[in-house]
Amino acid sequence: MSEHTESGVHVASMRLLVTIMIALMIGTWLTVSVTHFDFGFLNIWIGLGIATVKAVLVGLYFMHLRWDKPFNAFVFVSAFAFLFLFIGFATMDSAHYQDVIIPGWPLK
Amino acid sequence: MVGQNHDGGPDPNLAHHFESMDQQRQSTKLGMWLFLATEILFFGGLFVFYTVYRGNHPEVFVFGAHFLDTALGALNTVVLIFSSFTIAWAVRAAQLKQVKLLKWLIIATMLCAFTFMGVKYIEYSAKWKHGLLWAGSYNPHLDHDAPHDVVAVEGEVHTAEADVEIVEIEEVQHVSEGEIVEPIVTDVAIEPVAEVADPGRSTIAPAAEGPGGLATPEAVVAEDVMPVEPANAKIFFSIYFMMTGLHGIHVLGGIVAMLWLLKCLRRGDFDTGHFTKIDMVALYWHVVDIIWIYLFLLLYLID
Amino acid sequence: MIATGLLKLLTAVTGSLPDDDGSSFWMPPQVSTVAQGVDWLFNFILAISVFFFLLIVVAMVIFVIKYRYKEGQTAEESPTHNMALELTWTVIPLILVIAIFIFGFKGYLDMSTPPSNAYEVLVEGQKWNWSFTYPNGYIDSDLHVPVDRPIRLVMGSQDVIHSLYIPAFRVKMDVVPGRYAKAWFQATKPGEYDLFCAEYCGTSHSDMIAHVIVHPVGEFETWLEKASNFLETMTPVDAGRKLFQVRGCQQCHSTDGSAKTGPSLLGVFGRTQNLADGSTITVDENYIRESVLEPQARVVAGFEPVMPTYQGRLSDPEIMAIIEYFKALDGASSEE
Amino acid sequence: MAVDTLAADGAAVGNPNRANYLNTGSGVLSWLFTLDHKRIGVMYLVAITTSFFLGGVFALLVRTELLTSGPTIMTADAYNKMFTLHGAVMIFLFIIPGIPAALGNFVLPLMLGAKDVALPRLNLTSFWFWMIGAVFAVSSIIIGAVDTGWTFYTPYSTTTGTAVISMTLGVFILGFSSIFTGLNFIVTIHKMRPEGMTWFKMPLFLWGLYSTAIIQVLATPILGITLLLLVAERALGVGIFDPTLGGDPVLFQHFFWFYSHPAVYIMILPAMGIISELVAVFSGKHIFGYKFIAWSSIAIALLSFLVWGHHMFTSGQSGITNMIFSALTFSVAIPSAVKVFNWLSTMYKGSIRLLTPMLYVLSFLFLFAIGGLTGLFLGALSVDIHLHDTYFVVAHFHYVMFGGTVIAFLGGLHYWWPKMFGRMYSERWGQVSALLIFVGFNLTFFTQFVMGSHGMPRRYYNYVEEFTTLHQASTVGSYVLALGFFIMAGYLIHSLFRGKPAPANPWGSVTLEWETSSPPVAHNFDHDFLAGDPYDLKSLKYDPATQGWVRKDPQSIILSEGGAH
Repeated sequence: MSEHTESGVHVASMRLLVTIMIALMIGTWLTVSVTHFDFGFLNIWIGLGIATVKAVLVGLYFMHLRWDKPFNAFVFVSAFAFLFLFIGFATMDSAHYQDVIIPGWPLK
Repeated sequence: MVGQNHDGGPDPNLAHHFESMDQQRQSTKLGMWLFLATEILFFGGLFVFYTVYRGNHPEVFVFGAHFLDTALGALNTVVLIFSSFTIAWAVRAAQLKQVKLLKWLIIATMLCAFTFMGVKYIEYSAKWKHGLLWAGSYNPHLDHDAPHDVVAVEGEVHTAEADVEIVEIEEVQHVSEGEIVEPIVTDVAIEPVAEVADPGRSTIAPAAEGPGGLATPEAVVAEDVMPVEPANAKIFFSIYFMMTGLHGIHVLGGIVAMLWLLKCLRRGDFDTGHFTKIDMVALYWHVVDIIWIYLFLLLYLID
Repeated sequence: MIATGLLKLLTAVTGSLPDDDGSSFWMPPQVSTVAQGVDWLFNFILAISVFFFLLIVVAMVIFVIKYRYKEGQTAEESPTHNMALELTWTVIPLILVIAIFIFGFKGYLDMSTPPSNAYEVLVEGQKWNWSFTYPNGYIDSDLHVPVDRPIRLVMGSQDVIHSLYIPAFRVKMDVVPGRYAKAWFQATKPGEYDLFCAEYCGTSHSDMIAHVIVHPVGEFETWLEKASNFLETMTPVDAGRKLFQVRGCQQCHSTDGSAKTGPSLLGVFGRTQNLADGSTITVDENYIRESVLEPQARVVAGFEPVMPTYQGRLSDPEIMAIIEYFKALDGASSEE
Repeated sequence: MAVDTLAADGAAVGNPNRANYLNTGSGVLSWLFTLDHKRIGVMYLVAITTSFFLGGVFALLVRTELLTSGPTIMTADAYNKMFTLHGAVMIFLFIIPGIPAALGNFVLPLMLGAKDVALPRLNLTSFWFWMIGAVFAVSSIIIGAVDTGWTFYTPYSTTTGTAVISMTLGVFILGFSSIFTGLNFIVTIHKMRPEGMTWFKMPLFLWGLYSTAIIQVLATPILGITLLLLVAERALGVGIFDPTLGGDPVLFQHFFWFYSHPAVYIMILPAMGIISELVAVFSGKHIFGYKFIAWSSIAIALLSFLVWGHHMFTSGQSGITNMIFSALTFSVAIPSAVKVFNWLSTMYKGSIRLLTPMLYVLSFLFLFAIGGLTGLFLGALSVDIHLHDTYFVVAHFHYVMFGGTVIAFLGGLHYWWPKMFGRMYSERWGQVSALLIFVGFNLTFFTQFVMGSHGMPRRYYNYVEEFTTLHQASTVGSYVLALGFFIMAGYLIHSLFRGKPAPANPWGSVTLEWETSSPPVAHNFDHDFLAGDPYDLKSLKYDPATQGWVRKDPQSIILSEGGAH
């Protein structure tokens, strides 16, 4: 799948790069075509799922995470973890206080 | 103990404070990954803006999505994915010391980046022309000369809790250029709420006039009516411009980095197989691509 | 004398000696139903804190004295870790803080759920004064409430974030523009208490103070009755002055000639005024009335058309009172 | 060139005019464009002490204004600008970069036996970002100082006419300076530890810097996007925070505090790292519970991201979110308590030398105990409703930030002063100013606890008569505090020129920074290390000739030339 230079550096093979690129193109086509079917609220999650698969492919193969020290991947994933923590709390709280918001404020 | 290369002397690219090339390369890569973590969190703030607003006002996004052209978005996604491929290939070329191929691959990636920015320019100018800008300067106006498709809708707005439902969209035709007409929405002052029996309850709403909001528009199916514009629809365009704008700035940053790579290439930095520079720019570019993958999904594919 | 002073200070510091009206070294008087619970929890945490603080400081002082460095002598052998000790001083604080959380949350539940039969007052915060609207529509710049009755405040802000804070009732709620804020209390002792703005809101944030007047049983209704028809009871000029202050006119119009956002009203009646569109007008009842109801119609030269309309917010008799007040502002009897 | 570092001839007597990092290059440019972590550390030290004095002047002006309730020396607007500048300068210019950038930059590579941080150019970029950010922030004073408070709450910050954009851009740039420092430290600790220094053989100061760096890297970007959105709200009106455009001010508070609470742990964790070092060395004993102290630093760093909502209990946050944040807030109190108890146990059966750094350790334990415990009042929901936005909160965070971070910073400054400048400071004056600072601080801020619980709101230019005497006591306290700092400035500057030359290891510590001369040579060390236990104080003996400490067996930690690699 991939050769190594003398000092243990990983070189991605052409075949791998091309297959990943094609996989990403298919993924894009998939996300677009999914929107034509109405799965209700599921749509957003299916779309996010496919996008995450694409992101993981880019991360693992294009960004060499698969052959790299695992700490690098840990750093990258922890960034997403802290982001989801922030999104979770902010969305939960704002959803709970929507009932006191005056729509269309300031009323002329 | 100092990093050796073939002819035994210290590797010219090895900084004085490192023990070996591997230690230097690992350190630089870890530093880059930490920087990419900050980029993810930096864009994260805008994803919070998006999620909070979409969670609370889904109708704003359904309305706003009419004015984003999915085809252009898909084209941009394909262009960015291809540029990810070319720069990943460029890293491989640098590792195998194929310097000429490396040059062309960097140029190819830059071409993709310019195409991406060009498509962005087209989208932005269309929105600029119709005043579909961020909240501060949002004044949607019809462009009379160009023919446009009709979006007929029957909407009902409850003033009390202002949960706006677009009951059903009878006939949605593709709004290519995003032309819309002046919103026919009259702002009717509502009389104060009727007298309430229990003296303890209030008779006057605290903030000046009675609870405002939009009056119920008659469901007029006319030639050039537009989808009922929900309250604060302008926020969608704020989110759109903030997200794609910040992403665009990062694409420009990538272009500048690739210009610097070409300068290093001409200076012969890649002749010795020392590929850290292209490796780092490639990592940055892949993250820019990953962020666009999510942006495309969240902004263009709403239904 | 020093001993008693010290003793009083120590017991006061531990907050255990409330005076007659419930105020202690640490806390203002307890005047609402929740104040008791809040002060109890405050003292509970205070007791824990004083205990651990003394534990740490006394241990520190003893170690410093007992194990002072002596020339050429090194420290004795002693363990460098002890799992049992570590567990004890992790588990015990954990239990204590869980207890504090539970008490705190229970107290918060009472404070945030108003009883259904609460008497509702609407509060309006704006840069730098409070206005309170009572159910019969009367607006006052102070909060008058009956004693021993739950009061529910529905609050709104017109400009920036303010925060209604009554220390004696232990109640505080930020008033965020663009939304209703809700708070409730039940006063237990008649009297007058301070009401502060606790969220920074600009130049006169520290002057945005109102007063809560708790009326004894039965007196509130008579007060409200008398105050509501202040037009009949007060002279028109006094009623006009009261409206001028409570309805926010004084925010933009001065009565001493000094320039503010709006024109000064010193000696305004009968004055010839040149308008923004170049024409001039002598100020009479009609012009004042028109400026109150449609302020943008004829704007005085040199001023911005920013005055909000009072259409539907000021009744005709109220406008008449304001006009009388303006007439009295003829510079002879200059206002304070 | 045979440089007589310690290893070569045993206890080299301190000799400041020998070749070292201070006098190698000449001229300003050799300083401003240096890549040497020691010089960058010293430049940062000068920069942050200047900002500390600037912030201190603003504090004195605020306290003087509050001597009497009405106007005393300035107008209400001037007062609002003064307390905003005091907060912004102290936090963004002094205490966030503070220990990591000044002491950390200098000491971290030395403690690792390394020649420099992993990314020296990034280190210099960090310093230059600090300078540019500071220029933006301070220049906002001239073009209409900001009057929004250091928290920039909207919609006030989007509607006030003062130079909010200049200040926010300044803080935006300072954020990157902080990210680069944190990033550099993580990479250096991961990749450049010497032979034998496993994660649990690392000095605890490095654990403190490592956990701080985690927060710097993961929290500061959110501050960046918050300020960017604030500038966009003011300039373009994007309608995220401004209610007139449909925005939500409470969402701004979520954005702001998601960074700003972890930021208070950026401030305290390096301070705790210093205290761990100092308490072991000056108790002449191995640290107690090393693993617990190390793990509690990491625990604090992670838990700090879960608790930001306790700043918003009265701000309109929903009830359920209040409950969750109140519960999580108490989880953060536990690791801090564990650390304090471990430091106390370190002092047990030690041989305690009451030198100036140890005085700061003792006052840290005293003040941080009060600061930490008063956090319990503010974590409990019902009590916080009464205490929020009052002087109780002001006193709490001053006890933790000043009583904690600044006191530890002063302890660390005195501890590493001989190593940084090759000179000893006057021990007698050191103890005088430490006492003055301790007394002045307590007088200034304990009175504020009492005012706060009686209902004295924050940021008040004019206050009701009831609080006059307490305000006056607090102001007198602030003058005593200022006196203590002037004395310190005096004897430290004096020691730079006429201080007694410092031996390589004046305090008897085993961490590696004491293995080179004071001040260190430009390339730090001449050999690699085989690091041992960083608190094995038994391996040293006092050498009266140089009034310093030396290793009983100097060769034990030197990696032989052909060492295993």
